[in-house]
Amino acid sequence: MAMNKFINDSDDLPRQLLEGFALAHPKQVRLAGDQLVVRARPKPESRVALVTLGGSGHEPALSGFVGTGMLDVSVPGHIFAAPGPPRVLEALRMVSRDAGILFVVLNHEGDVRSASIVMEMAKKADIRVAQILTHEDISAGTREDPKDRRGLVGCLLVIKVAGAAAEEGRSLDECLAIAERMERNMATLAVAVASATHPCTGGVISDVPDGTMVIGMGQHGEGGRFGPQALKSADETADIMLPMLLEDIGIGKGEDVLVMINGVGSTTLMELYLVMRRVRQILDERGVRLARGIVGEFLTVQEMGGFQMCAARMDQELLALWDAPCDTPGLVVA
Amino acid sequence: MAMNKFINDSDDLPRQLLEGFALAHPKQVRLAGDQLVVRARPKPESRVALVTLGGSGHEPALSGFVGTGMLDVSVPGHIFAAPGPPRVLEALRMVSRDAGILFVVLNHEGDVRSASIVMEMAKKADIRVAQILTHEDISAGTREDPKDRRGLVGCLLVIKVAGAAAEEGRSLDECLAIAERMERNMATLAVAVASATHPCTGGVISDVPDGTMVIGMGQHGEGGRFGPQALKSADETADIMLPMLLEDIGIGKGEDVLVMINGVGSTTLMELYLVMRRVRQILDERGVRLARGIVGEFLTVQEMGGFQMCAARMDQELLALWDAPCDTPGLVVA
Amino acid sequence: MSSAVGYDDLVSMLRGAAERIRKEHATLSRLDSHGGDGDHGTTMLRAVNTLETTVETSRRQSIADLLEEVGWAILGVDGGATGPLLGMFFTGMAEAARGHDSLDAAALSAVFESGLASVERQTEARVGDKTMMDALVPAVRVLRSASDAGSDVVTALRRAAAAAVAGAESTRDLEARFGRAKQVGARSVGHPDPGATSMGLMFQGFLQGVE
Amino acid sequence: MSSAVGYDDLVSMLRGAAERIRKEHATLSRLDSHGGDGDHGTTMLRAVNTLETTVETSRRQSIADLLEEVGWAILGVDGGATGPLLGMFFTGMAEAARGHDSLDAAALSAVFESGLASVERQTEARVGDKTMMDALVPAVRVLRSASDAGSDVVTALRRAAAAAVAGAESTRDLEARFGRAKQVGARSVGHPDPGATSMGLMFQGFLQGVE
Ligand SMILES: Nc1ncnc2c1ncn2[C@@H]1O[C@H](COP(=O)(O)OP(=O)(O)O)[C@@H](O)[C@H]1O
Ligand SMILES: Nc1ncnc2c1ncn2[C@@H]1O[C@H](COP(=O)(O)OP(=O)(O)O)[C@@H](O)[C@H]1O
Ligand SMILES: [Mg+2]
Ligand SMILES: [Mg+2]
Ligand SMILES: [Mg+2]
Ligand SMILES: [Mg+2]
Repeated sequence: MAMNKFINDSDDLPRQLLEGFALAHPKQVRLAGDQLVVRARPKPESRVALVTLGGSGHEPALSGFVGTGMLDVSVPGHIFAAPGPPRVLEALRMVSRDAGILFVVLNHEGDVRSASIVMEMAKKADIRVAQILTHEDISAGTREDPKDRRGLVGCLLVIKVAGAAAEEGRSLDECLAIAERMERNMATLAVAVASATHPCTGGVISDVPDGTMVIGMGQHGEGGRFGPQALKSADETADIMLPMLLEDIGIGKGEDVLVMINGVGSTTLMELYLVMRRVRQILDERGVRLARGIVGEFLTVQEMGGFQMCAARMDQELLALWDAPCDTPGLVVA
Repeated sequence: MAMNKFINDSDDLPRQLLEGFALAHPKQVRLAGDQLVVRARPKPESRVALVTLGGSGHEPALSGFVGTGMLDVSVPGHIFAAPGPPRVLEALRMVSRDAGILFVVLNHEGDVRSASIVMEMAKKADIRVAQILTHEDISAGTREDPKDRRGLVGCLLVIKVAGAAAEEGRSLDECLAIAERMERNMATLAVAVASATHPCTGGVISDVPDGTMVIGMGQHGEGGRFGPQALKSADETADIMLPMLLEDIGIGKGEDVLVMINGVGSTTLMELYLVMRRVRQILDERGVRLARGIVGEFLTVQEMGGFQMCAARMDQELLALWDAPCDTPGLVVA
Repeated sequence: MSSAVGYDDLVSMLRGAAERIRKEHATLSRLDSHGGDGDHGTTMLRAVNTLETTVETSRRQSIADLLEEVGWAILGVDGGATGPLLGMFFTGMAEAARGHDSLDAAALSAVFESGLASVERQTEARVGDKTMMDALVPAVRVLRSASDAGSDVVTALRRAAAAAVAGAESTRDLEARFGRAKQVGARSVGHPDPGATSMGLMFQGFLQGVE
Repeated sequence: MSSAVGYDDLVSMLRGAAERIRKEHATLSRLDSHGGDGDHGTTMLRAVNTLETTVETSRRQSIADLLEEVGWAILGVDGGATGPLLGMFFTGMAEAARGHDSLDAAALSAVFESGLASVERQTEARVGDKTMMDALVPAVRVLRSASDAGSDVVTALRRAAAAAVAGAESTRDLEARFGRAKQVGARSVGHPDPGATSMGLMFQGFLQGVE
């Protein structure tokens, strides 16, 4: 199977992609420095800034969440490859301020590695920065020992609520506390039905046998502990996945849950809506309230087939922050 | 190749999909009557209402454009099948008003057939309604004799500007005139690199040989006059497609053009941004101004690979209407 | 069957058509994937399922009322290009059936002619355009000429069904001039038109219902 | 080559490593598709291209400065899990090379040990965890023991390269305990680790540079 992608020079892909990205969203973002994505209208210095880093190839994530109400700077790496420390440090320097910086890192080897070097450097450079690590993939590790849990689409929730808090003028400690609460409140599981193609190598990056699905596939198709099973219906798949998430976050009758169904590539919005429908039925049976149901493509993995289901316990403050207005290429709340 | 889709009963698919859709966007839409999608917050009776119809399976189109600033009612049909006249008539009755209804119909056999029966019925029922047919696919028919031109993603532009005009309180005649101007100002071309699977039959609905692309493929892979050619790079593909569109709309130096790159399914945002980058370069060379560059998935065709490129001549009024706020599941302008 | 189509015969004819379509819907969708959107079979299936439900739940005792009810029910289906035409076909038939308790060959011809006329008011497609008209038009013509020549209902319908199938088959060598398939132009040659094929099946089913 | 590694020899070593990676990058990406994200080869390619550019454009005349510059350049690459570790490896080497115009076997061992120590400060992965450490650690150990046993630079590097390759090969039967591949657990068994394989290639390249 030949690669069915419209690309040019694959080495230069991230730079070219950013150029097009900036052209499409001039009201929200612009490029600065060494391929950094920053807000078109910067936030006042008195507010906490939010910075993140991560590989490209997951559009709209993560640079798509730069804008009012969410991130201040995103440091996009090459395709599936975290950016090296120097550019990340440049980003921190760019928004360094007394109010401080909340630095959102997804738990993937490269991101964590780069971030830890950057945190050391930032300390030496007297930059006030607090790191929040998102790791909510329940297919690996346990809630008690989450270091193996990968960071999946839940980062969007963390960025949204912490971003809204920062916009409101909350302190770094408060923003961090909100981010941590959101992070601990959430759980995500990915299911894959078709692999992605790496746009630089043209190689298929994971193994999903035809007619099967793999629950717990992680971000790129690294795989998980479950292995392939026969592809199931939307309802049956939700019946398997949602209870695992609800159990992980330990949510009970009468509580508020946000459920997000994030398409990762070739799986249609149509299918995601079917899954959301079943989610609501399951929650109704359990007496848990679907406070917010989010369906869309926020963090993709090229043309991979499947979705990430994220469930999060919400309280009034988190709901208000989630509902707060934002204006970014990947999410606009009016 | 087995079908890699999460669905349940395929007969019941459109209903189930709508149920999930409504759960995901309660601030913007709700369901009414016999599977009609209406605004969560209806528009005042004094304003012109916008109604459309069309097959499902193209999410977020068309029901995704219901909400403030765009449509009042969408009548979704079954997968790829226009709804029958009775439900469409129900939709018109539901928003029937002295100010009138603008009825947006995409030029596809089924939609047109159903709409024409409905228009007869509406006349008998004394409903004030004006129809606008969108037909901007330059791969078929000519600008002078556009009856064979299919309606592609350009409907979004028409719905957006006419919807904004209606929201402002313009009369039916004015809204129709704006819709017609937008319609005549635009041109679209689709390119496919991979076929879609029909979710009800599991069958592949068009023929795109591996390693090739088909320019002028239309909405579902009906095909067009060009036939397959070897897959080209993002730049080369834009170099072929954009000039054909610019020529069709006859745009010249110093004029303002809006270009929209609409992903139809499995083609990534990443690739669409690369295409947008090249679009800007081509326009720069010709001295045409990229007034707005729009990139996203607005009208999809299941997991089909490829995109639709739409170019439209803009004037100050159309730009202002395009930029006006709207709040719909498929497009939010803050 | 007696020499005329009564209410129960009409019900059998409609059921016969539904049965033929149900058996062949996968083929019809496949045919629609050359130049169409691959759904003609599913659309026809929805239409004939609705047809059957209507036939079953209808308490009307007149032929005309049943035909009209069937027509409206099919119009109510999400039927793409097919539904409105098929729906109008049946409502058109109803008009000419009004007042008849049963239809002899001549009356049946008139009823089918009225259905065809109703379709012709909806579309500009004619014989040779590679649409359902290529099956429908000759079928109705042959029905009339057989009845004019004194054939009984069964014989007339047998010849009409043969004409419909032959007409459908003849579309194989044509270029589509209407519907989605129009766009592929010369590349539509080589495959029979799905709508014509399903019309051929419907007529075979009508025949089956009276045999 | 003389009995010690001078500036030009170091340049050859670095170029040798770049050349080996360039030849095998497709294999490395393929290895990374079992449990990883299929990009280790492209990432390494970016790293060694940067390494070569740095070597070519550097006007520094000291071994330590060159190593430090290479390390920082690789840190500046979008390097996923690999870049930071590889970058820190070279900056770590630079520390021990400070003050040396050339490196005999003993000094070279010390330089590599310092590089290894720098990597070990970044990661908790050790031998047996199915990472690049499985190639790097034995290579550095063997380099030291060969030099302690009086081997010359070339012989010591030859034995180190063999140890790196053997270490890489040994990862085939291991379960990954770090990096993306960790998640597939037992299913990582059967394929050598991409990072270990590329480290084996780097050492083969170092050797090639002095041979
Ligand atoms: N204008 C028309 N007049 C008559 N028949 C038509 C016309 N357009 C399409 N058809 C028939 O409809 C068939 C396709 O029906 P179907 O696939 O159900 O609809 P859609 O094209 O909306 O998916 C064609 O094979 C053709 O026979
Ligand atoms: N914590 C770690 N310590 C040492 N080596 C690691 C670690 N994590 C990953 N690696 C090495 O990195 C390799 C993968 O590198 P690469 O594919 O370039 O990075 P990424 O996983 O970010 O795509 C693995 O094969 C492994 O050898
Ligand atoms: Mg990677
Ligand atoms: Mg259809
Ligand atoms: Mg069709
Ligand atoms: Mg990798």
